[in-house]
Amino acid sequence: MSDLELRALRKSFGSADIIRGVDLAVPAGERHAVIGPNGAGKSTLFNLISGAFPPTSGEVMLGGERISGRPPYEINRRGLSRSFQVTNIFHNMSVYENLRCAVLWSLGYRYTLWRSAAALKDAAERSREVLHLIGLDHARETPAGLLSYADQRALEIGVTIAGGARVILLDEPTAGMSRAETDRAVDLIRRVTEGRTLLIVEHDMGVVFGLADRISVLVYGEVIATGTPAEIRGDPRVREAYLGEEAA
Amino acid sequence: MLEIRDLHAYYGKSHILQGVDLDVGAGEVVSLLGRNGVGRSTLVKAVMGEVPPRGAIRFKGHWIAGLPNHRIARLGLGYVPEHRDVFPYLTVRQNLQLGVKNPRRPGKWRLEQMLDMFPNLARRADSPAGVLSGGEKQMLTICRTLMGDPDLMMIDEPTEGLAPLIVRQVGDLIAEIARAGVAILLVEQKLSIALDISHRVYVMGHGRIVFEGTPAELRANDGVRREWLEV
Amino acid sequence: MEVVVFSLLNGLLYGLLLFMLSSGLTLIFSMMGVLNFAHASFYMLGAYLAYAMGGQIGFWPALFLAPVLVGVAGALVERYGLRPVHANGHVAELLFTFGLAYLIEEIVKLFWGKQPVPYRVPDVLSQPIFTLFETTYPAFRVFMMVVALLMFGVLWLLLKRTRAGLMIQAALTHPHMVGHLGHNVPLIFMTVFGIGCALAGLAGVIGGAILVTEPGMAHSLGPIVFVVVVVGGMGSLTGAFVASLLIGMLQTFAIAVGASIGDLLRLVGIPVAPHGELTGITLAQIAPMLPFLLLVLILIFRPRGLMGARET
Amino acid sequence: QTVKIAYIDPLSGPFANVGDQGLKHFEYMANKINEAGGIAGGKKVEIIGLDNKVDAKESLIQFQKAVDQGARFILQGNGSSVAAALVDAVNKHNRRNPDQRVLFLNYAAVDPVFTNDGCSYWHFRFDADADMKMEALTNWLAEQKAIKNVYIIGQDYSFGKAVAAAARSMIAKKRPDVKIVGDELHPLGKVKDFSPYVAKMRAAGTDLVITGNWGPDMSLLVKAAADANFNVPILTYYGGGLGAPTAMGSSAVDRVKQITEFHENVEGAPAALMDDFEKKTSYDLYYWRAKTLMEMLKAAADKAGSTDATAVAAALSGLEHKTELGTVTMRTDNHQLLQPLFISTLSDKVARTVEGTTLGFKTDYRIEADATRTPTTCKMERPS
Amino acid sequence: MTAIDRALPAMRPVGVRSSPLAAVAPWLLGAAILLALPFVFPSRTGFTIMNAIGINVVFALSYNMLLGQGGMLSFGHAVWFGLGGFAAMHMMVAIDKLALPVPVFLLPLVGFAAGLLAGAVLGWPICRRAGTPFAMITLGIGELIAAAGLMFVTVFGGEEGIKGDRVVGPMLFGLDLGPQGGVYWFIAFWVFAAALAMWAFTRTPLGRLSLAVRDNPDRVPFIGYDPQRVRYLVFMVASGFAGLAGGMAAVNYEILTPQIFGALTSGNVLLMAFIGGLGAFYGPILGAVLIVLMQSMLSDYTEGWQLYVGLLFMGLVMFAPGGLASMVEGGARAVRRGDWRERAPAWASGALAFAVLAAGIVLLVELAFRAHGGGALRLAGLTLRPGDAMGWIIGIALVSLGAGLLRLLTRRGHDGDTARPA
Ligand SMILES: Nc1ncnc2c1ncn2[C@@H]1O[C@H](COP(=O)(O)OP(=O)(O)OP(=O)(O)O)[C@@H](O)[C@H]1O
Ligand SMILES: Nc1ncnc2c1ncn2[C@@H]1O[C@H](COP(=O)(O)OP(=O)(O)OP(=O)(O)O)[C@@H](O)[C@H]1O
Ligand SMILES: CC(C)C[C@H](N)C(=O)O
Ligand SMILES: [Mg+2]
Ligand SMILES: [Mg+2]
Repeated sequence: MSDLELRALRKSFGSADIIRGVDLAVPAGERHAVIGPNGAGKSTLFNLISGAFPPTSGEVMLGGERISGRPPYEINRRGLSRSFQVTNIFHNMSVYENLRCAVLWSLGYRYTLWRSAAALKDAAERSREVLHLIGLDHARETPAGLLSYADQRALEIGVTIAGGARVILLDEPTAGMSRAETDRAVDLIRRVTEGRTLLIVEHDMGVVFGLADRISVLVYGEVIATGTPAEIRGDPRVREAYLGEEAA
Repeated sequence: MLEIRDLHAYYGKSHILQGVDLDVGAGEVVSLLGRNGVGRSTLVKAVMGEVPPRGAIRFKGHWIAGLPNHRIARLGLGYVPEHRDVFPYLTVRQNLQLGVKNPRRPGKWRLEQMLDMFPNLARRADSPAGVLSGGEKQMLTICRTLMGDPDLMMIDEPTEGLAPLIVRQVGDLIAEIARAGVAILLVEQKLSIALDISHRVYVMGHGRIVFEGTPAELRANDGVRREWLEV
Repeated sequence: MEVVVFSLLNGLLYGLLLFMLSSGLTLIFSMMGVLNFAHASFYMLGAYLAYAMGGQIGFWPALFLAPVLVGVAGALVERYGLRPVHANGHVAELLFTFGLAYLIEEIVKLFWGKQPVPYRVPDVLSQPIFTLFETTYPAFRVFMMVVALLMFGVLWLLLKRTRAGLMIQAALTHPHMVGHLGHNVPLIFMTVFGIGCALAGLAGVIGGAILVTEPGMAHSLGPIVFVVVVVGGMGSLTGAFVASLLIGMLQTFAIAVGASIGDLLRLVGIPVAPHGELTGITLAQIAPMLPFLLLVLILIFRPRGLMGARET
Repeated sequence: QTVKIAYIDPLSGPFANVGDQGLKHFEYMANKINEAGGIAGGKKVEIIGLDNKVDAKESLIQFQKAVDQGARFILQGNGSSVAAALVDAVNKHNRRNPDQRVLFLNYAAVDPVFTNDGCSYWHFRFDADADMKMEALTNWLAEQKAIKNVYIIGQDYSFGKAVAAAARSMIAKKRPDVKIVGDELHPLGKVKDFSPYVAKMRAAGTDLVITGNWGPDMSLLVKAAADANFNVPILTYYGGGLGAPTAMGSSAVDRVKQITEFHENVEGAPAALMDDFEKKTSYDLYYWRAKTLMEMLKAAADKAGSTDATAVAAALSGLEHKTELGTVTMRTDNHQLLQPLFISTLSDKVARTVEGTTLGFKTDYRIEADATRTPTTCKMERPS
Repeated sequence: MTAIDRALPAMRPVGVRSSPLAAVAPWLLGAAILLALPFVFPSRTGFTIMNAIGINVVFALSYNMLLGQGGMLSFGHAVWFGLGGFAAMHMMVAIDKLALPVPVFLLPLVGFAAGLLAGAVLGWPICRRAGTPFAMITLGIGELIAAAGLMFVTVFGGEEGIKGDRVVGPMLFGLDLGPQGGVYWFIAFWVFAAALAMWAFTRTPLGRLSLAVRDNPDRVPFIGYDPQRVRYLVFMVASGFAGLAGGMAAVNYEILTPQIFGALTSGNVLLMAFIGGLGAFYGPILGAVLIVLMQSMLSDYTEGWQLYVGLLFMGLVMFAPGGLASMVEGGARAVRRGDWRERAPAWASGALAFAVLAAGIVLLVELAFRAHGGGALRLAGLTLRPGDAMGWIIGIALVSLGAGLLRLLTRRGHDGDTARPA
């Protein structure tokens, strides 16, 4: 049964229709990539799913229950977490603090104000795991704002997955990375999303084809094709609308 | 046109640029390659004075190290920073208008022209730039700088987050800008374009220039490529 | 009838005075985002300078010179005081102006003492200009209204015609980027701040003569100017204008009506004791707090203010 | 050694100028006494100015400080609100520290309560209270048959309320025919423009205004009236000083009346003193009672041969004293000073002008000290 | 207004991994100081001022919860201080009138409850906004309550305020609250308790989250938290502690007036917190000490004290934006790194320059104040009259010298030297 499902999803800002009826079903544990031209509506789609703003019509189902229209924090508590295209972390806080804040709710601490955060063994442990997973042990106490771009992107992913969400949305995680960093990032993503449902937006075809089980192509707010990497590569419309000659 | 000699730059205590020499001739397209975090952005930032530079920087015969950035810009040095600094509350059109240095003496690049070149921007001309898609922001920043018609443009990661098709477009645009006689210092990740459009390339590693030559020479030189660019 | 007319006139007058005061702040606060708590102090400075110069060179030259001087003072403050502080953000700026307010008040006391000074307008202006129900209306008040309207017009053009507005807005989020595009951000900020202060000064030249010129005058007008700007809506001159008039009218009419809360309740059919603690309070007494009530309500229900472009 | 006297009044904020004026008066008078050889056998007196911003709480902080610095005499006047707090504080203090008692010498806070239900043995008032003054004003009103509609406006605190109450009851008694067309209280020191109030007064057909306003509240009121040339007579408590004259134009002439224990054109006012005072302080001599107070303090101390509060208090209560304007007496039953009062009118034809204007006051009436006596409900417990 | 948040120095993750001893040490020190003070300053004046400081320490710390922790710039914190105070005051009166068996010693708890409650009620609409709108709402609420305070005479006592007597009801720990000295121990106890509680708060999950909200509120909803809710809770707690401080004030002063709600009080606490330094937990404590001392003592020495206060604020904001705390931190770091010897000269010369500058300014100001009416200025033997030029010349000389020195030092501070091959 599909973990994340979009039904006739629409979004318009004023007169501009950005998402024009998207249907999409991502089975549990699938790594699903969304590609498409700039301005096609990929990030908007993520914003709708994660609750940044409500859809104009249509609905989003998470594990069979309707989440569209709910505030982002509730959606996140239901096990869906997303990263941002423009790095969006807590710049003045240490890397470790970034992660610890990200795990607190999932461990059920909510708005606790009678226990010291430092004393929460499980939180500390989980944070350390993630810290190690994204390979930033050396920068534990560094204010996130001072990390190199690549490291900030890594932390972005860390913060996103720390809460142990079942469904992960990543928006262009490798944008602006050199080949070397990109490969590291892909490797990281593969590891952290092991056994989870992943929805990823990328412009780097290397990453997309390397990572995705299935791919959807979004063009001007509509999914023009969904299929395996092979199918997509073959699809003439996709070449014409998006890939150009490169993928050949 | 732009001469950089023994340039050093620091972030607090960490010594990022460790004596960089670099030249860009008039009308020349030069690419600056290297892995993440080696200091390419820092280099261009230092030129614009966003990071306090130590060393000698000369542009069109003026010593510009330490000048306020608006003076540098007015000398004809354009800069497109990484990470898309659009003015979120202004409309796309207003963003472009601010690119113009002096409304009374508009340069060779016209607003309409820009909008034609990028239909995405045309469509959003009057919505606040903050809502633009990642790629659209990228295009906007390039066009905006172009509006001030610079003689040399330093572009940091122009193709970051662009769809393959657009990447080509941007490549073409840069080529066209160059054809219009504007020199270009290009900070890039994507070897493909960089090597296609540039006359000379520098490769940077750990705050130093580790290779200088023509694209052809770089293609030939596996050693450098393997050590400083690929895994 | 009579009361209504005069309340209208007085409301208009007070409103316009408020606008003169806040127009400068609209530039400084809602465009540059500086919480300038010394704004009213520049207003006071204007009044005292006009008084001092008026003695030497006469009212009319002072009317122009005083604001200019205040403007220059403001520009200097921006250049050597606020600019270095700016990097540390708004709270720092705010505290700086806090201190500045103290400073200006003390300096005023140093030069002119703690007593109110006899700041008078030339006789031409103190002549009654027209008479309504045997109340004369001094020419000066009319003159003030004219000046206020002029200020509004000029500012409006200034903001429409120049790109300064755009640059400032852009610089608020990305100062460096604006610089990279070849615009001299510091200069713009200094100029705008100076103009803002000059406007406050002008308000002082006039307000000082209508009200009383004394060291406490800044203190007493302090927060209300912020109310005007915020209620009007950040970055909206027209908003500030409307808000000023609204508040002016609101307060004068509250006083004119003079009914007690009890009376009002009884009007709407709720019978209550006439002189209870709460019901005995008259609108006149409440008048001074109405602007702040308005402020709170606006911010809760319409945070962008009456005509604000963006949410504060 | 020196006898410290703490002066607790506003020295900053909207009422700063009022407080400063008082301070200068007492400092000047203190100097005179010191030059004349001090009190209680050669002790010098020293005035310590402490700023209370007309805030009761702040005043108590300053009171603490005063006592800490060894002051045993407290001067205060600006604001019956503050005075109320001080009376209470002094009582508490003298109860808790019988060995370092303190006297409260009140030179201007005229809410009658301090010499009636709220009276204290440790409190002495040297200004006529609101009722005494209102008696005089209403006596004048009683003869003005032309006046039919009276408008009362005051500051919203005990003093303003006291004035209003007195006016209402006394007018009802002396001029039942007069209509009170307005009875208004406005926040203390917050109103910036009184035009709306003036408009109201005019609309109500007012032909006499009675107000106890002081400081900016007074000056702004008369100014607004002048601007709207609203030319009815105004009976004031403080029209003669504290910044008010500066604010009123010549249009106020013959209309603004005040009830005080002194003004510079009173017959018998010592010209030399006034000149010297103006020269030294750049203020007019306004608080005549400052002189009276200091002289009586000296007299009491000398009589008691000590500056201990308890002793001085005993000597002070019931003390008689001669001044240039006549003999004054400190009532024993409620520690209220009885002194001659004057009703005077603003005029442009006077010998001495005020606050650098061309205007000054000329006497209409003199009310003898005894005539000002009012019944009191005071029952004070005296130290055994 | 992200600008406000941007403005704030990052609050260090207080001793995230520091050893328990390191965490306890400062508190032992604090307790020691509190115990020692009365013996160092045994005078009445000493107690009066120390009590005032104690109250403001708690008040300022509670304010820093808002600004330093939650990034909420409030111009109305006096409201909670005042409401807490009045609640306690009325309780005090009740204890007297109804002879309740409640020890006055515990009144701060009443204040806390009142502050918390008020914060919960009014805070609900207020916290719907952040940034400048929040700041402006608090400004409005402050003025509103201040004005209303004067109207509801039975609750707030109008201009006269509400008076109480603290030597009523049962004694606790046999402590007589009559004399100032007795009150000191009461204050000291609550200062310590409140500070400890507030420090603990910064360590709780909510405390940490509030930092995150201050830093980047837009990201918070995507890690499962509702930023508005976080702000609201922090706001409530801060209001509570402000109320507690108010309760302490009620007992100490035995009178409260509606002025307490005024912008002055709110402005003061903002100053204390910022001057002290928002970056460190103890910052506001330093601020409270400095400002109370200035306000209660400076005015005794000079007529122009407010002028100095103004200059000081401007100076501090310009040269020590991190507040007093940042200076302390700087010193501590240098000592830890052990390079304080190298830095000492720079500091010394800086201090010297400041001293010279200050001396000059003071001289000029004092002369100016004496210019009309005042007598001569006597210091260190020589007598300067505003009349003759001497004093002025010296003053100006000192000022220019000091300023010059400072410029020189700051110059050397910057590494802006850009080589220009000839
Ligand atoms: N709030 C908004 N108001 C108006 N238009 C908007 C808004 N948000 C997004 N848009 C528009 O919707 C379109 C889709 O934006 P989106 O960010 O989803 O594109 P994208 O697919 O992520 O592109 P990219 O790959 O460049 O990030 C863009 O043209 C953008 O201008
Ligand atoms: N604000 C900063 N403070 C401290 N260190 C920084 C800062 N910005 C960058 N750095 C460090 O400087 C080094 C160079 O940064 P720079 O941005 O120039 O790298 P780059 O070559 O542009 O690579 P990329 O932009 O692809 O990440 C990085 O290692 C980074 O960690
Ligand atoms: C100084 C005086 C004007 C004070 C006023 N009489 C009062 O009792 O409040
Ligand atoms: Mg996107
Ligand atoms: Mg870079």
